Amino acid sequence: MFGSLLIILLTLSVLGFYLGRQKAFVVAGGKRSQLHSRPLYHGLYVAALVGIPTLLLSLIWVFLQRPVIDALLLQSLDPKAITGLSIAELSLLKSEIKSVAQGAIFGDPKPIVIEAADRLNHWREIANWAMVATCIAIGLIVLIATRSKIARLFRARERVEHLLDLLMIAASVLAILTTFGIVVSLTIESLRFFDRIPFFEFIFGLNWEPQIPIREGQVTGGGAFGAIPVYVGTFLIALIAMLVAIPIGLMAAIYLSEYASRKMRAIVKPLLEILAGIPTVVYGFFAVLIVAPAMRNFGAMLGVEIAPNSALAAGAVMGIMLIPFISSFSDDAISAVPRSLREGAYGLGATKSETIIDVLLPAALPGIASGILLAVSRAIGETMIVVMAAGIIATLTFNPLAPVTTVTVQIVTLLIGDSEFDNPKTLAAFALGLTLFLLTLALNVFALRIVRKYREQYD
Amino acid sequence: QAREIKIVGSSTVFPYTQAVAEEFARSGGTAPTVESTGTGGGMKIFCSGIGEQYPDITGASRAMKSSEKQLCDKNGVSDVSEVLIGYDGLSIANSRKGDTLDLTKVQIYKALASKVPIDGKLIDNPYKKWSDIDASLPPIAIITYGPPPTSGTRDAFIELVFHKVCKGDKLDFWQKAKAGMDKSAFKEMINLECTAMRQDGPFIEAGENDNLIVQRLNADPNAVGIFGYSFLFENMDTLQAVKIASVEPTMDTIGDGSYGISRPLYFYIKNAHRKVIKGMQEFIEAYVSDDAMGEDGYLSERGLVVLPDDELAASQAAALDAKTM
Amino acid sequence: MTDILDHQIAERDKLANPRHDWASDNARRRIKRRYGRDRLLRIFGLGAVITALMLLAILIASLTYTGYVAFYTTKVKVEIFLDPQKIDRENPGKTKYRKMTKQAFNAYFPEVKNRKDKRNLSKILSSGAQYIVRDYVVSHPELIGQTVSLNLPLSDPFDQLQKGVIPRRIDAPGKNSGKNDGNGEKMLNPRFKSEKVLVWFDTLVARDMLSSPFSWELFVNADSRFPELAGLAGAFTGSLLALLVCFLISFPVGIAAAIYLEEFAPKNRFTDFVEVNINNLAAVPSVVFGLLALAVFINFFGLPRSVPLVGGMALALMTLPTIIVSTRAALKAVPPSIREAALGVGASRHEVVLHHVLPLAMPGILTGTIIGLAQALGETAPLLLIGMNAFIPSIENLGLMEPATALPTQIFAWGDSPERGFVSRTSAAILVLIGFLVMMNLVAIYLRQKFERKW
Amino acid sequence: MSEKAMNMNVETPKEPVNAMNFQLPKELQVKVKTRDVNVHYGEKQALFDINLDVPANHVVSLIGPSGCGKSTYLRCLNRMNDIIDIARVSGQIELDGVDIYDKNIDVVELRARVGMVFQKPNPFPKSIFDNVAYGPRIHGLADNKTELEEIVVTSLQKAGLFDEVKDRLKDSGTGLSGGQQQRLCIARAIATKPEVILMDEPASALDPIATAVIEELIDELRQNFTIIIVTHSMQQAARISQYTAFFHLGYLVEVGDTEQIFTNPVDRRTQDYITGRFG
Amino acid sequence: MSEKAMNMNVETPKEPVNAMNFQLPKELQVKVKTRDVNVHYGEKQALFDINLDVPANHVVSLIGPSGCGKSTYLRCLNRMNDIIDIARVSGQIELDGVDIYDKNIDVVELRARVGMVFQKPNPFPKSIFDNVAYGPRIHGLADNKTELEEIVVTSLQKAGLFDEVKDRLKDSGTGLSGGQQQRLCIARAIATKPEVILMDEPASALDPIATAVIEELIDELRQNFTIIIVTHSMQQAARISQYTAFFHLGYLVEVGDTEQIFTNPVDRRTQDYITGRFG
Ligand SMILES: Nc1ncnc2c1ncn2[C@@H]1O[C@H](COP(=O)(O)OP(=O)(O)OP(=O)(O)O)[C@@H](O)[C@H]1O
Ligand SMILES: Nc1ncnc2c1ncn2[C@@H]1O[C@H](COP(=O)(O)OP(=O)(O)OP(=O)(O)O)[C@@H](O)[C@H]1O
Ligand SMILES: [Mg+2]
Ligand SMILES: [Mg+2]
Repeated sequence: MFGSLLIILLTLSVLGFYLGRQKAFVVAGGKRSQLHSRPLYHGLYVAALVGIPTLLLSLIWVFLQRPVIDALLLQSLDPKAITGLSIAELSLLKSEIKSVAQGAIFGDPKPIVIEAADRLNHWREIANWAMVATCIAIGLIVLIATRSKIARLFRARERVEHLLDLLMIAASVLAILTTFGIVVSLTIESLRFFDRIPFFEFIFGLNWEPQIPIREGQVTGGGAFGAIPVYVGTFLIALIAMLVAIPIGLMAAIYLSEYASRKMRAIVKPLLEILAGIPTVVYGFFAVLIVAPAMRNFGAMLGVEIAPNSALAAGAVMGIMLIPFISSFSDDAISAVPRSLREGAYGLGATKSETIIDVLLPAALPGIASGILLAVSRAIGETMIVVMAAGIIATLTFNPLAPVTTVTVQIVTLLIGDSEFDNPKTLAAFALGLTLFLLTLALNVFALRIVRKYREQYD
Repeated sequence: QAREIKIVGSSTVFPYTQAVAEEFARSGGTAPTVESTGTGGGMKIFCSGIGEQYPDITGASRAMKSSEKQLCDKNGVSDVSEVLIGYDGLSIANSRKGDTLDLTKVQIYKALASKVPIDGKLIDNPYKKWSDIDASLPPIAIITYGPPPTSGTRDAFIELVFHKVCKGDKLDFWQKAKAGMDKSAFKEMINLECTAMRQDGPFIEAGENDNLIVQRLNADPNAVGIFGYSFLFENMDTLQAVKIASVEPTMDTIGDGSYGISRPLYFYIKNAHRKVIKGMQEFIEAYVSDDAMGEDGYLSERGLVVLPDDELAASQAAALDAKTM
Repeated sequence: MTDILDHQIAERDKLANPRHDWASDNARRRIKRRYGRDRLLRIFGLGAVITALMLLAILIASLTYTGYVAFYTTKVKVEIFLDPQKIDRENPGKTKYRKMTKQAFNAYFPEVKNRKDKRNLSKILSSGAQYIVRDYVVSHPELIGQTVSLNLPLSDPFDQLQKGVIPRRIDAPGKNSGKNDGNGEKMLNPRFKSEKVLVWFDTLVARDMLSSPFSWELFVNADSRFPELAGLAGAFTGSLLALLVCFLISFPVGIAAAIYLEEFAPKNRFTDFVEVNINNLAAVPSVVFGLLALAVFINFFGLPRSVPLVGGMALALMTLPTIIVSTRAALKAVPPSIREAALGVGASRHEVVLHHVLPLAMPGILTGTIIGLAQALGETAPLLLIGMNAFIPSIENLGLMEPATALPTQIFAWGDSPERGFVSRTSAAILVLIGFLVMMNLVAIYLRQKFERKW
Repeated sequence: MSEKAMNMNVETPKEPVNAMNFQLPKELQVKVKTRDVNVHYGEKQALFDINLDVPANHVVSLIGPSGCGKSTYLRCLNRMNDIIDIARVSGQIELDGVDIYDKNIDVVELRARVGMVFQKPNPFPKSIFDNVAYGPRIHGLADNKTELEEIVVTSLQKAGLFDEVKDRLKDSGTGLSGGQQQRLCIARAIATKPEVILMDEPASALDPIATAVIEELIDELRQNFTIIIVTHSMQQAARISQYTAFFHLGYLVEVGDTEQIFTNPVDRRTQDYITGRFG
Repeated sequence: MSEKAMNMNVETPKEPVNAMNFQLPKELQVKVKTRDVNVHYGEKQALFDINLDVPANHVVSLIGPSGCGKSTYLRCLNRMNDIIDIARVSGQIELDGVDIYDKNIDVVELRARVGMVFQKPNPFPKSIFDNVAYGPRIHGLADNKTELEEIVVTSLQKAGLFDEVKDRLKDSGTGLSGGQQQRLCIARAIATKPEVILMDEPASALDPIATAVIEELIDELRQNFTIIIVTHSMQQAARISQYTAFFHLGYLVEVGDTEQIFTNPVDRRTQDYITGRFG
């Protein structure tokens, strides 16, 4: 039903577009230059005004229809039959009515259920038709009204652009809402965590041992929640990843954009992008089964003890995944630098490398920086690789050969385990997430400053 | 159309539920959706309420806790049946390229516990090599891969090995401790001092993925791993079991309890859903049928250690009669 | 350069700064050094490219190495008499085929009489074989009463044996030491119940009853507990749908937000804050997006678990920062003179963006989209939280609001299964995913190259 | 600042600019009026209290040493400085008596009415045809393809470029020579038929013949449009413009009848500049 | 194509270019020699069989209508066309008798020796100081900071820009006015003291006074260096160059003594062009 309504609304919009445009032609009297805005905009204006509100309305309708009908349904039930029922039982009754309404009758439902199911079906039908009728009616009215507004000096373009602005703002707001949602959902649980574990103990504690009982009556040793080692581990691994990804990525970008032939670039760039798409689980296996043992053997050859789940292995493999972030972003940014700048440098007798390093890279800095920032972010937020390849025990160390744990590892192990949901251990996951969020926020503010400072606007 | 059966819960129970779900779907039922959420996660979702949007069954590699029961009750999920499915053996194994090992639980405890009694005192585990524990063991470093603290497997391992050892009479220290305090204080002590895995390197928490441990063992002949029996069963060509007190894990030894490390698996049924979710009753019937859970049933092919007849009958009764726990 | 020229230059430049004498040793050395640096950069660049490509090659090669065997299945040709007595003509789907199938297979080994042996013998055949027979009968009801010959898959251990993945015999431990001392003694792979099954298996080989056709099952079957039957159809469509949702949300929304922030929003503290926030979203662990999706879409809006719609939306939230950031970078890179030119002929700012800036920024935007979607395609963690790792043994119901899995979660699940067959299945699934990724990217890459130009 | 109009006057600027009162003939209609315009780039002030009236259907040339603010002034007139982040414009600028910095003004319409040829040629990275057709397209000046083609061809012809590029209208505008790009930008600007055309050294990269074509074009355009042109060639200013304004270090030093400015400048600095052309 | 040298000759090109034999005075040393140079941009041929000798320590101006190939020719001389993907250059170009398109040639050194000022000013998005200091830095022309500063200041002074920008050497070069940018690019080019300087309309955006400064600079540079300049101003060509080459539609039509070209051109087209400047 909803699907066909969408199609109807779409058709209506398209119709609005043509009618609006045609009206514009008419008022223009055949001379388009007479119009303030091109007919296209008049058409778009009508189409947008017809399409957007009706679409929103129908979405809201669909969203509200179920709870409203549910409420009505409950009210319509014989009060005698439902008195004394708990909320859960009511909900069950509702489910039963619904499944009967959908035709899944088995066993022998009570007559009241069957009646209610009939009623439900009936109401649903009414509601659906009402929705379609309302939307179409509104659409038509708007169509006629807006179309009549079209005149020679009607500023359709401005209006359309205004609408576009609104849409774009809405899109930006979505990004904000996401942040908001994350912060809110993390904060609530985190607050509960900080109820039990003192905030400063969490922030400044040097010991992380969330060995809280997972079985009734079981008390485990320790239960320390000092997040510092976890953060150190996170940044150690991210650092290692960046030490792999940045040189390789940047160098590859430089090579592809300036040295390689067009053809090579056309082939290699997408190939590298595959690296970003290989499931992180695969990288996890790769780290654990190939890289880590190889490193261990190599270390043994040199007489160095390397842990099987060393930060180095996890970080290095994560770095591989992040190569395309840097190579592709940088390559795009470097390619976008106008030729005149290259010529300026070459004309002075600069070598290719000098041109790249002194002129192209600074000019492409915003693009490169956003690639790197994105990669750093991913490195900090990456989950599966570290879950598989990094340690779980939090040791406070900067030694890349030792096992460390990361925030995401802790979040995942704390959240997706066999433990129950309400103990500090699980809540700690949220606190970790929240503090990580704040930490990276600060990091980003800092990065933005830097990039602003060194950005060089060409042209 | 009507919603299919929804099942969540333990990753250990997951393969068995999967098998039943598949049989059920193939023989004409609507395919249930089976999700592996972990026991705790499953309980949380399971206990969130009654109605369409909540799952009907959850699997667990441990019994439901009272806090979870409370959550259930709070949300009106009071009519729940508990069904024991069978046992899952925990195997300890290493690569066939390595030494064959025959360990006692005490030796395992000494190798892996965070604190061990030495000279009448509990101190941080000093053992680095197996031979440090017992001269008859090979002189190789202790490297053990095992499940993370959040895992039910780990929990079971602690219970079945560490606690068994501490409560038993094999070690003087613990024996004295037991004698020297009242029951609850002793229990407390066990929880405090006999539960933690060592964190100084020889024990490596390897995540939830048992295959990963298997692969790591292949790469490192000196390492030992702790994981579900079915993984050992499938990888017998490259792995060998570590015998526990000279008993090798097999279906039989796990089933009759002579192999010391096995744990029960459960699933929980939301009885209120039985008459609302189409096919649920049939699905439960299929699950507890002799075809599935019985001896020679297809679940045993997947590695489940089946219940003895009397327990099987009790389980079947609980499931079919919607016995509230 | 020739000596004469060096001389000439030197002559003339006597008065000038000696450093301008390009022929002087000093200058030569310098140039040499500069070229050295240039070569170094070039070598580093090439080295980086080669390193990255090699890593990719290693990854893919190792996947292919373990995964290629999953692309064929070992099957045995069995003649089955479709007994009209046993099959309900009206409703052939309801008949039990288990016994019929087993008997047909066991008939090849009349010498096996013992009940236990018989059971072991029939375990050579996949437990899914009966359903293949059933499906065959359902689609060919006219053949009831005749004898048909069907290719039925072997069960996993025998499939793996035939493929050479697991050995028949393994080194036996040494007699005295516990250690496997390589004394050449062999023992039966404990995975096989007895020597007999191997003999039976060899008989099948000797009678030429086995074949290894391409495993279409991998692509058209739903998930299964039996590795020889498990397929990716459900995960594939699940991923496709989720990714479609993800693309439809993140691409337009991402571009719109980026355009607004870069081109229209007033530059002030608030927009700075927004910018930082968006960058920061990229650093949010993907699990947290799963938590968010769980809280908002499932718990608040009451959408069902495990459905591609929710998965796609969660992935979209995760992809959004990548697309926004890349789009902004690309927009920034468009030189202002282009904007001025367009504004100068009276284009509105929106038109400038739509007609000039956006097309020029398209390569960068597409790069962000490619990488963002690639990540979304390979992402597991958020899907775990919203239940898109469910086991769904059927592909009857496909849709945005029907439970489904996705390729990465399927890989995750298979990778965690004990059966040996899943090891190669997992690798094969990853290869399929990469293939999917390549297909998806080809379009974007083609577009990107179309838009790309140096000016 | 109402309708005194009709006179191109320069009010007394503070130091160091000399006052000068030039009376624009009464019968002339003022097309663009600027009063007390100041422009800052960040800290740096680029224009000081500029007062200048531009009569309709005339050509006014702006002359002055490099960096004195000619381009800046020109860019004020169609609010092109809006897009430079650090630029701030104050004062009043009126087009046909309407304040163009008013909030309600439609900048797009303004820019359509006040066209501009930039100092550095900046063709779109599109085909030559699309470069010229772009303006007419977005303003809906052509009802169909033939009309559009006609506009493009005439514009290119008027800019003296058509013969050179007629075989390669589909090629990119960025692949043209410097002078060709400049003419392409002129063609692009006139294709939309703006009422006022701002030209920032439109002939700087052109050879004498091409320059002559452009000058002819300007003369022709003058019949219907108002033209403000920045030029460094005094001969050119003398040839094509009726009025000339001399800028110096951000001040409008002198403005007047072209002939008078070149033969009999009032201000010392103007004189210096004019004569300076010879050495 | 060996050492005939010492004469600036134009060999008979095929159609439609007229032959012309101009004898370069024997005592002059040939700095740049081009033989049969053809340049294609993709399908389109931009230069046809160009033969031209440029004597050391002289100024040669290239004139000709827009789009005739002047810039293209100039860009051949320091292999700047290498950067344009679709450009193909054939023929022989020698600098001091060495083929610059030889495989073994060091392009970097070549470009350091043959400097260039581009038609469109293209300052780096760096500070004014760094723009000028860049060349000396990479070529190691200064031993320390003071020396570098000296080079920068002198270069800016010579280009006549120093006074205008002395307070803002740290500001971005892209924030300058058109003419300032042009002078900045000139300063940048001369800071490395190349032996040959190619200037593509270096004074196009400059006022007469600034132009005079640049012309003076060119005259001064001529003492030690060789200069090839593209200009549209015949007066300028006449003022500063000793030899003039006239290009037309990709052909080198005539080359000779500047005075002779402007007073007494041999070729019909040259004549047309020269006189065309007045109409
Ligand atoms: N990058 C390019 N791609 C294609 N064609 C080009 C390119 N650059 C120049 N041309 C063409 O080559 C011819 C010669 O161009 P060139 O730039 O050398 O002219 P010019 O003599 O410098 O003219 P102007 O005085 O206008 O700068 C012109 O027809 C031009 O359109
Ligand atoms: N974007 C900018 N940022 C900072 N300063 C600027 C900017 N544009 C111009 N200026 C400065 O403002 C002053 C006036 O510049 P404007 O471009 O108006 O000069 P002009 O008269 O056009 O000179 P020219 O003849 O060289 O083009 C100059 O000193 C210049 O350096
Ligand atoms: Mg200017
Ligand atoms: Mg040119």
